[in-house]
Amino acid sequence: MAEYIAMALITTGLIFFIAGSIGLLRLPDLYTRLHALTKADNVGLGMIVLGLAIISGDLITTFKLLLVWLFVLASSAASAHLIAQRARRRERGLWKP
Amino acid sequence: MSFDNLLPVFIVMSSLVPGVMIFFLREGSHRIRTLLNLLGAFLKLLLVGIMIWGVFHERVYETQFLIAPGLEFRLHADALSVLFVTLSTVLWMVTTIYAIGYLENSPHRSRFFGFFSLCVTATVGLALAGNLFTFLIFYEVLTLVTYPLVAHRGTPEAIRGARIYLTYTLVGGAVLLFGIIWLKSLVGTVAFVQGGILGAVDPALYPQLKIIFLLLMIGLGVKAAIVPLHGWLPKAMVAPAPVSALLHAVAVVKAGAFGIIRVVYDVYGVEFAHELGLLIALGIAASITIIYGSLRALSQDNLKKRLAYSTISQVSYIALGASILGPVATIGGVVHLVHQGIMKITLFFAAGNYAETLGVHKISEMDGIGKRMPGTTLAFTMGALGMIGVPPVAGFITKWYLGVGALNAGVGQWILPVLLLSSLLNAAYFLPILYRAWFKESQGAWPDERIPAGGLETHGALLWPPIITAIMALAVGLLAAAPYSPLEWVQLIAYREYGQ
Amino acid sequence: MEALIWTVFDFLLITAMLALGWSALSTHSLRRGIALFIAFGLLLSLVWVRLRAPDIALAEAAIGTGLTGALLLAALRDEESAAGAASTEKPKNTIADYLLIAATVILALILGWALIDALMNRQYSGLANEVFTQLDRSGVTNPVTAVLLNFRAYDTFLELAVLLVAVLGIRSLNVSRRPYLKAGLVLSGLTVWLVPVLIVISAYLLWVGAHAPGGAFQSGAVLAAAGVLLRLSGYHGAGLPARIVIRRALMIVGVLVFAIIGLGLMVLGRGFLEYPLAWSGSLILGIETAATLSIAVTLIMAFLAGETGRAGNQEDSSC
Amino acid sequence: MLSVQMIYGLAGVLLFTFALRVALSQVAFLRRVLAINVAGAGLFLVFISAAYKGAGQPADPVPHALVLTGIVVAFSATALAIALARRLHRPSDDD
Amino acid sequence: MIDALIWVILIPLLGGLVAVLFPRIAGITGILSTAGMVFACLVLIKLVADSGPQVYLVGGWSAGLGISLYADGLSSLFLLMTAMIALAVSIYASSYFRQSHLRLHYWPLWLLLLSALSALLLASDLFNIYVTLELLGISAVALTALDGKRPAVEAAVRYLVLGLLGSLGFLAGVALLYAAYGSLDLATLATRIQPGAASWAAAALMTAGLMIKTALFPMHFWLPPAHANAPAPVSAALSALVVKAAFYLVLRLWLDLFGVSLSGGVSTLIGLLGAAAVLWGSWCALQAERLKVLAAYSTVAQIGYLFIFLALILEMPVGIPRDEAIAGLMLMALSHGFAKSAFFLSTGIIQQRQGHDRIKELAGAVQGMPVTTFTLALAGIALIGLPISGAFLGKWQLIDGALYLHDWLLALVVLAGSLLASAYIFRVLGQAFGNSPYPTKVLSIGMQEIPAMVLALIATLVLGLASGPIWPFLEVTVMSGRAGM
Repeated sequence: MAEYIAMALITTGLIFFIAGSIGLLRLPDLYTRLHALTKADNVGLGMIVLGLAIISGDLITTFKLLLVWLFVLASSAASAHLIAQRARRRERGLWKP
Repeated sequence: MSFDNLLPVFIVMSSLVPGVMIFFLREGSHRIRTLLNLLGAFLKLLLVGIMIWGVFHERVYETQFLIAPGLEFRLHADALSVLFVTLSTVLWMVTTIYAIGYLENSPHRSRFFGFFSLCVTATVGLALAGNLFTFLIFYEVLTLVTYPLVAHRGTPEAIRGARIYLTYTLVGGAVLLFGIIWLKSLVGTVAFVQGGILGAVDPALYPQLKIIFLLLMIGLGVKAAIVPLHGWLPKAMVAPAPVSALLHAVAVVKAGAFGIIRVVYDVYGVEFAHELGLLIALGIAASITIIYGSLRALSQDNLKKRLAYSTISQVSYIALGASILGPVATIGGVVHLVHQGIMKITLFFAAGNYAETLGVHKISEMDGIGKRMPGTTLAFTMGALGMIGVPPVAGFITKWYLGVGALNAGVGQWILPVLLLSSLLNAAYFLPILYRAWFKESQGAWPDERIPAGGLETHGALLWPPIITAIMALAVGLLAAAPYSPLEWVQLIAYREYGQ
Repeated sequence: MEALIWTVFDFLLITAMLALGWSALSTHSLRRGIALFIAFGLLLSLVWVRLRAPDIALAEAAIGTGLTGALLLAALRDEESAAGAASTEKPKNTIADYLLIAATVILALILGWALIDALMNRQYSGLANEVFTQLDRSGVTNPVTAVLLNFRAYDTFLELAVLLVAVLGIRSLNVSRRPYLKAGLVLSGLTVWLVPVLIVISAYLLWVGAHAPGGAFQSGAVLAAAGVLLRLSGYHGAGLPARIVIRRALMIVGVLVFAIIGLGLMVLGRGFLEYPLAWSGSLILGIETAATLSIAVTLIMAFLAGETGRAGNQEDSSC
Repeated sequence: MLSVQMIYGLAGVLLFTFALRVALSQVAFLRRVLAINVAGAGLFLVFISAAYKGAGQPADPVPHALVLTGIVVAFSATALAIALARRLHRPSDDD
Repeated sequence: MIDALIWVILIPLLGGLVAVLFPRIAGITGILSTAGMVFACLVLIKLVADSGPQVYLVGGWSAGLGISLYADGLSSLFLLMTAMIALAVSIYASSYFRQSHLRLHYWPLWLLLLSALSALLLASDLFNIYVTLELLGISAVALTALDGKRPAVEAAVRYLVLGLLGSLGFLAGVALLYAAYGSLDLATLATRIQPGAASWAAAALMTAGLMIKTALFPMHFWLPPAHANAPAPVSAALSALVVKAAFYLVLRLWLDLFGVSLSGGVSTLIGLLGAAAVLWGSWCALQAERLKVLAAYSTVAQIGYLFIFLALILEMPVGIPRDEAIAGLMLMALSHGFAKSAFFLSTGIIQQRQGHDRIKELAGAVQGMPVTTFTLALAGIALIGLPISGAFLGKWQLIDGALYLHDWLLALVVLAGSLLASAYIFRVLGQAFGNSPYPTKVLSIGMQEIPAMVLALIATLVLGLASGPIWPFLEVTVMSGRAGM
């Protein structure tokens, strides 16, 4: 049973990743790309982590996995912010509809 | 190591050590310098005296140690080397005295006398060399230490002359090196042995041996100034007179001639060389050089240039003697080693005096110089007559023995004409000088008279050496038959060589 | 079935890696090239994991990619700032280039052939067996650490020396750079929050190295990362101690401790670095601790390029 | 017959030679440095793939250790190279 | 006692650490530790002479699993040369850098470079050799760039890139050999290696990589700028020791590893490259306008001689002639090491005195310093290979060997090279005979002039006349060495 839930979670996570990547490639300007990337990937990673945690089933590993997720969240958030800020300062690549 | 083993080393050291010490003397301290020079010279003379006595009584003086497998540093005293050592020692001593006078208060004397001593060291070393390897070492060292002497004046032409000299001699050295290594790789040894070392060589190697002989002759011929390898010699005339004297009479040119004798007699062995037909070639080259040198000498107005070309021709008598089979010619050739040295050094001393005292460099300026400088001119005359071969001066003996030797060897029909012609030429380029010097009236003032007339005609240190050597030149001629005279000694050499 | 999946995976991985490596070197903009190089490095560490080399994966991610990438970017920053330092690249496709390409193709063929030859008929299996038979005499259970710090400790010793020499050279050049401006709230917040964590992690890596992937280099790299982070968010000293003497001491402490332990053992009548079995575990840990410090400091200073904040001080530069 | 060692090893060879080509051709200094790093990575790949012993048993640790050393050495060289480059770009030059 | 092997490496390394920590006493530390090196080397030589080649298992693990150090005649002689030159250079440098702030960086790098050299000369494990190569290369580059002037830094950049490429080639070879024969220990590999694609490719890659590092023509172009723009003590070390260390590895690999099983066409190629290097290097030296450039190109030429030697040795069957050729090579390398370092040190003195080293304008300078001029002359004689110098005996062996193999071309190249060498040396010495006034002092800067002169004397008189013991020493310790194991 748990197996299947895990599988499902991981698969959805992967789908989110794919979505994020497509967004990165397709979206018109930097901010939207950032948006796609961060959102999708963080959620996707979260789901994968969850799935893996279920599979592993022991606490330490789960804890480590969670840590990994948190770190990624923090760093991606920060880096996204920095990138956006830099772009903002240069006022370039903004999408005019 | 007994004294006998060390004697050759001592003889080499006796000028090496003072030389090195002189380098580190301050320029000002010429008293110490002179002292060192003379001390070295006397010590060397003493040691050589011992060696002469010993060799005459068949004692063996030999120093040897292995530098590398198969490469042996060997100093060895046989009759021939003693002859050359004596010559260079005596003449070095005279020249040193001369040079002290000549270079009085001129710059860089420490450098000059340092290299001067090293120069004679190298000469003595190659005289005592016991094999071609050792010989080569000193041969190259000689090149290196004479270069600064030639360049001493530091004028652009001096440096240019020195560079030309260096180019010739270094190329010669390289050729010699190649020949020696080749020879060694063929026969395994390059030691000097009376009668040669190639007696029992496989005939298949003869062609190679001929090439090697050619290489060796080229390598030695450069220093011996055999045409067409003589180009450096007139250029090297820029050197100070004592240097020219030493180069022509003792060190460089003689080193080449001595090497030729060594190779012909003690490496190839004169009979073997004859078999290979190498002697003829050498003889022809020598003859050409003799004639060519004399011819060129005729046309020189610069006194030292004329003497230089006469050297070219005179030194080849030695090669000529070596190229004729038979003891008599050998005697003629080898004894000329000494005779030419004494006579030529006299001539150069005299020329130097003319230049130093009166600033006379050209023959055309020499009219009536005999009255102004009788002593010097007398010496000059003696040397010149000797060169021409007028009995009883030394030169005559050489030519006599060469002639007789040629006849014995059955090559008289072309050697005699050569001798005759060259003697005529010698007369043709020396007698006019003597005539001007003695019988013409001087045309007024001398070019650059440094020492006023009256009193001694020039510095004692400049005057006595030529007179002494002139007397020697006469003496070796007159007393040729006396025991220990060069001739006697050379006969000893020749008969030991031919095993009679 | 599974084997097939693996093969497919291998091919995908290799293709991706090669593609990234290729494009990293052949894109026109250096900046993009560096970015791609970093991505390439990350993929490479995936390859290391695939080839069962987790230690290398860690080191690659931390040093080979992380720090090198940071260095390259920093250098690029300077180059762009320096006037007229535009990348001087000749137009491609001259004859020479074609010749070069031909030469390298041939080289590739030869090498490939040689490698296949080597792998096809190798009679000697390498040193794995010896390592595993001697492992319990090495004082640690992680074979890589055993090789690094016991069997081939001498190499590691010299390697620390290499690092030291490099940083000494960098120091001697003392190049000073435009300082980074003070970081905004977010970054400095992140820094303040992250640096302690990084320190803890590096300590963990150091300790775990004895029996699991990890060890001095990985942990030193993480520590250095903390320093770089500090530097990027505008802390001049990058967390290095202010006193020059201490910096110097930290720079050399790795090599020094290594040497001292080696010599101490020689004094005790053993060979250089010949640990007695009883102590080897603790000795190795000691060496690794010292090495970690040195590595961290060295890496940070390499990143700072010997700059001190007191720029242009010729007589006595960073430390 | 293409074993894992082989494909990864050959990939390493490819990487090495290609990077070598870039390093030898006329490119900006930083790119050269980049190329040398990639080439090194290629060699490391050859080492590690040769050390791989299949899914079952653990790999040969010695090449792993060597590569770890190699990575650090490569980093040192890179750091020095970059410092030199910076020195060249330093505005106040030839003091 | 056998610890001498490790001490030779550790002494300079510890000295380097001290120099980092306490710059104040760096100079004296440098002199002391190099003196210690000399002592350790003498002990080692004694050891090798008495009881043959020495093996030291670092960490006590058997070679193969662990790393072993190996000292035989070849390595110990190279070591002794390194240590002696290092001592002289250190004394020189302590005065050369007295005024400059560079000393702060010079000493640590210099001492670590020395330990790298010792480690390299003693290494007998392929990967260990790689590490030492990098240690050596990186410290050498850092030293080259020591005075941050633009030409020096540019030269250093080029030097570094080529050095890295060289080490990459070497490492590739190591990878192949390990993949094929599963060991890194030279002795073990020597027993396992067989002809085959892997061995050949490895040999080619490693040799090529090392050829870059030793600047064999046509991979020499990085050398002149690097050696001509570094500070004099550094140039001396680079030209005399660093380049030669790479050559030593080539020699080591071919004598102990590849030469055993692989042979054939390579020697011809190596010989031709060597010949080209001799001629081209000498020719460029003849054209050079600066003294240090001249010296650098002459190094290119000298490396050529060593490779000609190697080519002959590879041709020769094991036996007396081969042993003598090896000894001759050794002598050549040693005397070049001493002579070239002396030459560079003297050049440094002139440069400091004059502010430049343009040959045409040296006249006054050369005469102002008789001792330095004397040193230049002695070193020059050794570089030309005239008697009485070690190089003369070396060249003798070289020509002898060439004739032994009926290789006339090489013999003639050697002669031509010597003549070119004398041309460019006397181009400099010719300046010594202007008429500028004679110096009042014979010795001007003792701390710098005396070490240089001593080196030059070793290169000429000592190696030329007293090199007798070297030959049996080498024959005992090299030929009976690894190849047999």
